Amino acid sequence: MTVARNKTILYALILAFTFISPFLFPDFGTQLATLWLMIIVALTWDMTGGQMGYNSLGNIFFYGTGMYVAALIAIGMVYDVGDYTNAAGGGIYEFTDLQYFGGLALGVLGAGLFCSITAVVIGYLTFGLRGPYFAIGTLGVAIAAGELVSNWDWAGGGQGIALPVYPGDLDTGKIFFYFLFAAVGVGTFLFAKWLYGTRFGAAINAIRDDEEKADAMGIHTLRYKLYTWAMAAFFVGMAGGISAFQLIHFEPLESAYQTINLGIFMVVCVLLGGKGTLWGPVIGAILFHVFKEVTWNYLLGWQWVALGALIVVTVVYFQDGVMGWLLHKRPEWFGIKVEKKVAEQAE
Amino acid sequence: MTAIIEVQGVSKSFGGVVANHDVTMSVNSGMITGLIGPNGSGKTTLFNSIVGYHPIDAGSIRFEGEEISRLPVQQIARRGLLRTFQQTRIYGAMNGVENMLISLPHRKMNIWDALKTYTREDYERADHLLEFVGLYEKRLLKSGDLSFGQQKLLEFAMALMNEPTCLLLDEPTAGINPTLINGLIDRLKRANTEFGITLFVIEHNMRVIMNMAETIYCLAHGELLAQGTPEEIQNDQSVIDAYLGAH
Amino acid sequence: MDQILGNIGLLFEFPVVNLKIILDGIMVGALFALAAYGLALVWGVMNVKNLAQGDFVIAGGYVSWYLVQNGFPALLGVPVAFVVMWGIGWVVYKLVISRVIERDLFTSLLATFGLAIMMAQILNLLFGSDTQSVDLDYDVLYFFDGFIDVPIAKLIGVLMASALAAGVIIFMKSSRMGQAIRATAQDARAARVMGIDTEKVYAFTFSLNSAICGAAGAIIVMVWVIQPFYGIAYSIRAFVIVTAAGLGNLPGVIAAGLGIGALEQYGAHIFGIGYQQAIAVLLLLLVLLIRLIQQRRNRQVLK
Amino acid sequence: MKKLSMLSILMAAFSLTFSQASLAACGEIVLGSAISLTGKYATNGIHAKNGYEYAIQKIKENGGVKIDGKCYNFKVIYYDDESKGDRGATLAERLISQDKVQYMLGPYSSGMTKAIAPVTEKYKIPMVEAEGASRSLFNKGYKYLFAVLSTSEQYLASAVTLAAEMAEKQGKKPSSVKVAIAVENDPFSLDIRAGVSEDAAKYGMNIVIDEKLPRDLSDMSAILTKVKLLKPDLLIVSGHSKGAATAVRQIEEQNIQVPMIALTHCEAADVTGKFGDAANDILCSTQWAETLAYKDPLFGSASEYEMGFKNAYPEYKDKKVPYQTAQASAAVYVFKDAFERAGSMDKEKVRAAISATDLMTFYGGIKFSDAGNNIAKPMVLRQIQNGEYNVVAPSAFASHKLNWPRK
Repeated sequence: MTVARNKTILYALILAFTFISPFLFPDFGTQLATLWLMIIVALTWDMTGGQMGYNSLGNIFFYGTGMYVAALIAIGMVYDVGDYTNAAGGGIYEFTDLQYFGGLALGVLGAGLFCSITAVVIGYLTFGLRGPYFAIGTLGVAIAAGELVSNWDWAGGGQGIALPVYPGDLDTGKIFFYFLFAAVGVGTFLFAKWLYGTRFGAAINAIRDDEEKADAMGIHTLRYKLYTWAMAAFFVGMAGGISAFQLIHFEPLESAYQTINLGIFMVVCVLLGGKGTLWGPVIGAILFHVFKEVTWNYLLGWQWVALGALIVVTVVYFQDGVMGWLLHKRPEWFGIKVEKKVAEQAE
Repeated sequence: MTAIIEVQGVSKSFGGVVANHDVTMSVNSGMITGLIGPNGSGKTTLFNSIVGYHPIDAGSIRFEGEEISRLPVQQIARRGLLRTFQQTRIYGAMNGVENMLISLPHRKMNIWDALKTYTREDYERADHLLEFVGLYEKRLLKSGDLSFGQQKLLEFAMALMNEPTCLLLDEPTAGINPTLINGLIDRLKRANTEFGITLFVIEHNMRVIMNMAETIYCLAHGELLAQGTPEEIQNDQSVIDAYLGAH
Repeated sequence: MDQILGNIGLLFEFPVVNLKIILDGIMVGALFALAAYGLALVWGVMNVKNLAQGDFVIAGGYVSWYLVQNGFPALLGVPVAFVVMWGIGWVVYKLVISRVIERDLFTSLLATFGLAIMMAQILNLLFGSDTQSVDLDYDVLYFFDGFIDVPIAKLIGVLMASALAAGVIIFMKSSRMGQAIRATAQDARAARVMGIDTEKVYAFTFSLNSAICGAAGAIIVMVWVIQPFYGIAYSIRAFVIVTAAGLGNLPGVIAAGLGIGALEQYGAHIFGIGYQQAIAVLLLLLVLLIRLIQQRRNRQVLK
Repeated sequence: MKKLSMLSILMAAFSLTFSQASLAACGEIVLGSAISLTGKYATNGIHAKNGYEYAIQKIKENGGVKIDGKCYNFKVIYYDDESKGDRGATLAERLISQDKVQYMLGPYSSGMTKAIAPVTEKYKIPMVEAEGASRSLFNKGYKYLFAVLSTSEQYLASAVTLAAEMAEKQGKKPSSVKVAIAVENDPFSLDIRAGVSEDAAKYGMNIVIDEKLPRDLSDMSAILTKVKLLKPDLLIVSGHSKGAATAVRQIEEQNIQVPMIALTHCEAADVTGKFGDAANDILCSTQWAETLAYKDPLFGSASEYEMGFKNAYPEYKDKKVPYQTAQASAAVYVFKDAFERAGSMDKEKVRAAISATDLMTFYGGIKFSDAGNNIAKPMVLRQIQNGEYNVVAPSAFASHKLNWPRK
């Protein structure tokens, strides 16, 4: 009982903090929004990587695709996309408030849905690959997508796309994007929490632990893998869509399909926090983001060496992450609860 | 009496080594069928061919009248034809109850069923079956810590949880304490009669198989040597020779 | 679309273009094959999938470039890069690789990815992000009215690559260490039982891989240009080749390397070189897909 | 004796602190800049940063910025944008909202400027940039963005004109000229391509090759093979430093004979130093050349700037000072001038003063259009003749005659 109450209080506190933090630290609005982005991509990476055992290095594909889909929907609803992207040479395009917010809403949702569908298509081709082949295959998909989009003139090609600026004043805009990210982030978290408690969640864990056995038990392994990736892609795609509007201008290789940037950060976040746990990705994302924002700008050039070293050290020496370490050091925090839950329900 | 599994002229070789040659047999619905043979006679290869672990070179395998020799493992399993492993495979990091719950027949669920949390009935069924194999006391232990015999029982219980039409058991008594074997025979028989599951069993222990099976096939050097009731097999000179020759 | 058709038309209008493309492809492919062979070695022997492969290549290139900057002859760069990268490979093995061998495969993949990021940035800090090259001042041979050009530097590069490959083959076949490496690749535990010091074999194999890459890089800097961030391009190609050819199959690796070099050049000619990276990656995906379909026919998956 | 020396040391120390105090009496104006120190733009990012720092030092030595009788010195907060647009935008945001920077210097490259400009515009922060030439920056109605350099469509357009003139001299029609274009797939080079194709279309020229170079370019022989087959009269290559280096090397190697070859970033890639004679007769567009007759009171003439800069940064001793550095210095100079004319630290007043800039500098004239681009300075085209960069176009600035055809 008290455990449950403590938990409720904890969640309430976190939620309250989520709400007031942009007002508490107005200067850090953008960084806080980015923190939510990191949490979203880490949580969704863990859906396949940690919970299902499929370590994708290409989840960034959905982020980039989400950006493009959202932008193209928002623009396409008002103007001809080809003309708009061609306007690198001239012409100013105006968006009314309704067009802006309507485009944003439909664009972000559309991005999520589109990414889900592409996840199913790509997954159908790649889920036959196991272990490192899957990682390399998905990395290949992300790289190829970036290269192809950068040659796609209709969608801006190497120039990228410039979206309209948030109408209304600055600080509202910042808070607006913060809450968009926070909403998707909280949604992702609650979704993951619920999902891992279902039969489906147990089945994907079974796929992670021994896929051959899961096959032999008649679990629809391929179908479940596709669903899981599609769910993950939905949230990442939405996050990408929001990013497109927040960044205003983005281009294919460095901001959309940024394979060795965000694409690898999300994996590091999860490993840092603890793979295959609900809170691990969240904790990892916070740790990583804070580390990065605090140290990054003072290392002037050395930050990528530091990042590489961080990856190597985490992977080699600290692969179980914070949650794994806690699990080892304080098993009673986890073990007792788990047994009790099962025992309660079993009665 | 209808045949649920029909194996027709199946051949399989690995490189130059012939593991099965022109094997024909059938497993009758609702019965317990045994498969015996000396070591290396191709029993497990035949099992693997049936459940789809590798392609076969020639012949046909039918399950409930449908050709399955080209299907992959999971599609065959989803038709209700399940197997246990000679080297047991359970989820070592999970406890017994979790292992049982994983084994719910996902093939009978649509996605919305799968997205439900476990129901009270699920837990009850799990407990019931764990009790059936005698593991109720140990149900909350990490399965990886159980003894080999207990893991074997757990795998059997998991297979029952899955409500298969037909179950292929690869040496269910190997590694099990001899004093428990009688109990196991009893449970296998009850699984057959109470749950109506057709059993197809590879077994080395002659006493076990003679006690249990209605029909027995004997393989030697990859070929079918004999078939018949336990009495017929026991008295078949070629079977005796094969076993003696193997020793 | 018109442009693509036009480019294909050129291939038929001037058949000699095909020869030129194939020659270019073979030269590129020979160097890809070297990096890929190193990868196949490490992958096969210690089951480490090294994503930093390309960065070892680039690092070797910088070693050679640095020598030339300091007045040494360019051809000396290849053996020196071999030796220096041997040392660096050994250090990397001791610090990182030795701790990931026994772990799952994603660990080695990610650890070497981290390594790749680190190496690229260190090279950038040491040598700047400019493209660098070593000019050999050798002549260029021309054929077909000057249409086909074969720079002697490239010829030397291909010869050196072949010599290196031959050396490695002979070494693997005849030396004790080579035999120990092959035994370890077959079954590490059995090799240990037989008294082979597998730890030493692993260290040696990884250093050898690094040295081969370094030498390849030293050749590349004489023939093309290098830049700290080019590593990933070579890593991807190495993976394509090894995936296509399989492990422990040197003739296969060489054939796949040359083939992929030529395919890439054809792709660059037909679609434009803007698609070069995309073509390499799509080739990887294609190879994976083909392997997957093969495996599915065997009721297996690709692992 | 001992006491005396002690005393003299003390006095020396005093006078030192005193003089430092008098220096410190100058206030500080903080500028912010996200610049590429790592990633693909790092070479040129560092050129630009050195340009900023040199100008700041020079202003300090010459008594600082005088606002309302008080003196100020510039100080820049740099962050490394890693050559990544989204990083640049985040850092601009950080400079403005956390470091409270009121004035910005631009990043390197059009792409980065494109990513940052919406942010500075949002916060109404005046940004004087020196490295973003894409004209897509100047059609967005930005009010706080000012660029001291000429826009990128002008970079190689004069090469097209030159090719047309040469064709006429040969008694051929300009429309008979065949053009081959190979540009990197990034905003800057795509703009160059747009400029060239527009100008070529004006003359009715035929564009026979139109390809994009990948960002990780190391081999462009596929394009050069086509050049051999299709024999264009003008070859345009633009791809920052690596494009220039790769092009010069492989043009020599494959023995490409095109009457006119025009590149960007020759100086930044140091093609003469690296490839020697192979670079001869190649045309290079430049924003600025040290041989031009521009002059200002702070830096002196263009050539004096070059010498002063080489003294301050000895690593440039054997190279050309790239124009990326010169224009960065000019951007700082624009700020100094605007602050002094505004006579105030008020952001809006400074913006108005920048917008009204009409200045002659060592880098050329600087006068901003309403859109914020500099309209007082032309691009020049230099040809590498025997290892020297000589201005050959436009004719008003030309010091040497064009060598045509090449080789």
